[in-house]
Amino acid sequence: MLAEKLNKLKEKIVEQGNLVESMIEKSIRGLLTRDKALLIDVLQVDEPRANEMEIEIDEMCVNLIARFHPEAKDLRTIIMILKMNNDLERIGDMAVNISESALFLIERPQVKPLIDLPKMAEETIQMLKDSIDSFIKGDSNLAKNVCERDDIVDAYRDQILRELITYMISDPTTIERAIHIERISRNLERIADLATNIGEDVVYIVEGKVIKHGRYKETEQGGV
Amino acid sequence: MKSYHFRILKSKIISVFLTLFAILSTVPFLLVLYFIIKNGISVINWEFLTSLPKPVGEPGGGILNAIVGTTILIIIALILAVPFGIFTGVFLAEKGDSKIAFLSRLVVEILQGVPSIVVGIIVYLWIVKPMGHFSALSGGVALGIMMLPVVIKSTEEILKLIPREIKEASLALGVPYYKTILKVVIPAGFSGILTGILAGTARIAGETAPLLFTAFGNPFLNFNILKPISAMPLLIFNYAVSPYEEWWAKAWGASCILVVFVLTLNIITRLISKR
Amino acid sequence: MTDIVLRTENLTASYDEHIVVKNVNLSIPRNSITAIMGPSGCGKTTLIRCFNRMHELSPKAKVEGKVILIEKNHQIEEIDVYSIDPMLVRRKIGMVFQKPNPFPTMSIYENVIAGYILNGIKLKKSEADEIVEETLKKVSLWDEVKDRLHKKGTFLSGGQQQRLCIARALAMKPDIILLDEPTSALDPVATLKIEELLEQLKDTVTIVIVTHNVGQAGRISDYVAFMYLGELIEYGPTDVVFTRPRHEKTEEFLSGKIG
Amino acid sequence: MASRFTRKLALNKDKIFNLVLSFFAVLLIFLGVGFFLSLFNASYLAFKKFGIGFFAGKNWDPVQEEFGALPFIYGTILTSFIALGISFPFSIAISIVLGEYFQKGFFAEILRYLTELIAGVPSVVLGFWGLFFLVPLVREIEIALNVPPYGVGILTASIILAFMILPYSASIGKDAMRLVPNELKEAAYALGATRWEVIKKVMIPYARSGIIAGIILSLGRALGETMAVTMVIGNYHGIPESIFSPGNTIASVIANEFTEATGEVYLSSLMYLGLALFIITTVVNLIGRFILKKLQH
Repeated sequence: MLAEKLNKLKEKIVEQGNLVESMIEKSIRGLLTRDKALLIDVLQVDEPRANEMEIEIDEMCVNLIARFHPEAKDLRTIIMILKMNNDLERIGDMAVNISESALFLIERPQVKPLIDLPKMAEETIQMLKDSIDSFIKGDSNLAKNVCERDDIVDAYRDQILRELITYMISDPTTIERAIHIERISRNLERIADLATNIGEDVVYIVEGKVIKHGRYKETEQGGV
Repeated sequence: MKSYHFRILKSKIISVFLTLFAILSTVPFLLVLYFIIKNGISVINWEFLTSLPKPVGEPGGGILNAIVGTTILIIIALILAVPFGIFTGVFLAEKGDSKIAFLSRLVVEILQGVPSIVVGIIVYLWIVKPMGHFSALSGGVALGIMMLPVVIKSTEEILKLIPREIKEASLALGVPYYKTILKVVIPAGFSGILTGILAGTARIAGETAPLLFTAFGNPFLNFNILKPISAMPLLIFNYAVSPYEEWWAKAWGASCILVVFVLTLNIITRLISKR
Repeated sequence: MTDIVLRTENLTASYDEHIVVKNVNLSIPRNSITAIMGPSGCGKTTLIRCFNRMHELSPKAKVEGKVILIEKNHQIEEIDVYSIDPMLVRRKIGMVFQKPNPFPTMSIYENVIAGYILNGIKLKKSEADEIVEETLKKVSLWDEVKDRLHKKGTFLSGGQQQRLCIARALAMKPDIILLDEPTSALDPVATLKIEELLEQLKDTVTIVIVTHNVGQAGRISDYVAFMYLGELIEYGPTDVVFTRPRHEKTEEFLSGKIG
Repeated sequence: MASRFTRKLALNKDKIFNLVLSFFAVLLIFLGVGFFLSLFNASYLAFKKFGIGFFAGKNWDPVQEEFGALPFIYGTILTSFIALGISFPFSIAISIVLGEYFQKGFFAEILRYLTELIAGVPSVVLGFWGLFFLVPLVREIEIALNVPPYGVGILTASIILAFMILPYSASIGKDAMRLVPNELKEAAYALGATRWEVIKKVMIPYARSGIIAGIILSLGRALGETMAVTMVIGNYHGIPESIFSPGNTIASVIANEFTEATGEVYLSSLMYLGLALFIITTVVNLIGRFILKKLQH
């Protein structure tokens, strides 16, 4: 019945989450270890699978709504899964962007040692992991925690950009490579944003509260 | 317009008056019952129930011939009317809108209203005349015909009340139609059919008129259904119109037994059908 | 839809010259739940009553076309339902009705094995006990009634009675059971229980359920057929029919515009 | 899978069963038709000899072989209608009391049983009782009124008949009263009518056809009732001069004379009487039932 089917759907979205998470992780690892095969794997194997899964999850959601007319928490869950599905697919696209830039970078000499970027990636992946975790466990505290960590990733991005500008000014031949590094950091930052979105969705599923767009404070006081 | 109080008073007075009238109409029954028990109970004893009548003048004697006779007549009637009545009732309930059913129902209604004396004449023409003499068999047939409409009607009515789904459930289990009717539908209506049989027995146990020209009566014990046989109502009639006081006493005793038997059947029927 | 258990070929059924099922071609997959839905009077009940030859019991009823039952024992055998004794058909294709209808004169125990008793099939005591227990467990009624098996079935609640009727049909080990709006006389809780039960049962038996309740069709069926004015308008996997119906009438029915 | 043989067998049994059912139904129809034909056949001799004039003939003389049924027809109709007249007020009273005042409860049950059970008392027993209780009573009255004190006669028979038919008309009347829709009664009460006014102006008019059906059906009973009447009517072959004089009904003549009838014409005349009784009671009954049936739809 519905509960059973809903569980299957949850499993599916978690699987999708794990897939895109591994895509980010692989693209960053590919960059750091200059492993071309890993990057090509992301582009040719993982990406199509993520796309396929997105369609599959969409259909499952629509079916459940059409057949079971879910209400209250069940309905929130399905709608949120529908949105998470969208977010995860876009994260997948961003992992593809990262892989493409990484492919460009690993063929060329390093501009500079990558110190902040791996840390940033680690933090981003952790956010995504935590957001999916919070969804699995229905843990709204963890989800809120994810939302708060968005600032950290933003700070990394600013930091990396500042550094890259210094390099570009001092040596214009690095500009092309620097832009690719910047692209990677920008994509990571957007992934963190989407992970934040997911966190907000989880809070909505669990508590029925909207914490987006600065409503967090108001809802704490009980009104939406 | 008359005053409201007057109208209320009038209404109340009339209700009291009507109720008294209704109560008054129970008097004949109570009188009959009182009379029969008063006159009858003293006559009834073991000898009365177990011995044969003795000639006028001799003390003692009983009505065993009539008790046995009525029992045999009722048994013959039951043997004829129960299967006939149940099967016809089933037919009417199952194939109620056919032409045959319409005609059968008409006959049932005619039979319900036909005077018992007419049934007596018919059975005389059909059985007694060809056989050349009176017999228990002809009496049983006459009573069976009297009983038939009661059994048919009650079977039909009760079977119509049994939900169609019960029948369909049985058919859907792959049970043949005849088994469905015999093992599911009829048992489900059993108490109703039984009520009908009891009511029919109550109706015929006291019947006299159809027996006058069929069973005829017999002062001796008889178990041969081809010979004339006595019956309680016949004995009551013959003794009642006789000029002998001691026979009247016997008739009171027989009446008492017959009335108690018939009324008990009546009350049982009413109690069963009320449930 | 490869493993088919029942197939109709141009099935047409009528009452007294009035056609209620028109030229239906339908294939029912094995071990699944197929729901037949449609507005009242659309012929859905008549359609399933043609499957086990109950339709012909109604006066002036007529059936044309074929109903083929496909049995899979050692080899696959196609049986034309209208060429064999209807009693045999009904033992292979069981039926459960709208109103719970346990046999009023029988105990719970006897009701379960009523098909054997009434058909005159002798069972050993141990065999009978086993069938009763196993079947009542299948319909999740065993725990509720095991202490009063020899009481009349009519004392049970409506939902329990209906489960008893499902047990009665299952005890004959049919290939298919047909359910004709089995929950329309029950309250929501009892309805839910029956729906859960059907979900469990489809592993052992193919289920065809007639329902006027769109929600119920959506919740429990794997395949759904939509009938309108005696015609089979649309038939397919429930997921597809419920989200992307091909026919306008289906769309209207699902969105509550007809019915 | 059953063999072909058993498949066929089961089907055959169903056919046989259906045949058996139809057989009994058809047999019943034959029974009904046979009733009529046998009676008609047996009375043909008398019919040929006396024709329809049989029913206008005043003399019933077995010795002269002259048979006229008028006294008995007169007696039958007289006793039945007097009985109806006597029972009518009581039957209406019971219908109203059980159909409106006391629909349920202990009193209603007892009253219903006591009024209905007299129908269960065998008619021969009622006749016997009439002979020993009613006949002396009527004789006293006759002495007081200075008419020949027979005791037995039309009046005595009518009183007994009235007892016997009361339960029929009362119970049908009661049912008819209970069929009056509550909304109708409430509407009348809402207009300020008293209970009696509701009964008189709403219930009785509504239940009228049911009450009439009850009366017609009890008339059918009275016309054919035999034993009790035979025992108290006095068996007089002439036309009764008053309600106190003895008389005979069709049924009582048949009961009294059938077994002693010698001669074919005599017997046939009695059969002719039986045929007439059969036709009259059947017509009366069917009319009553027709009205009842229309009421139920």
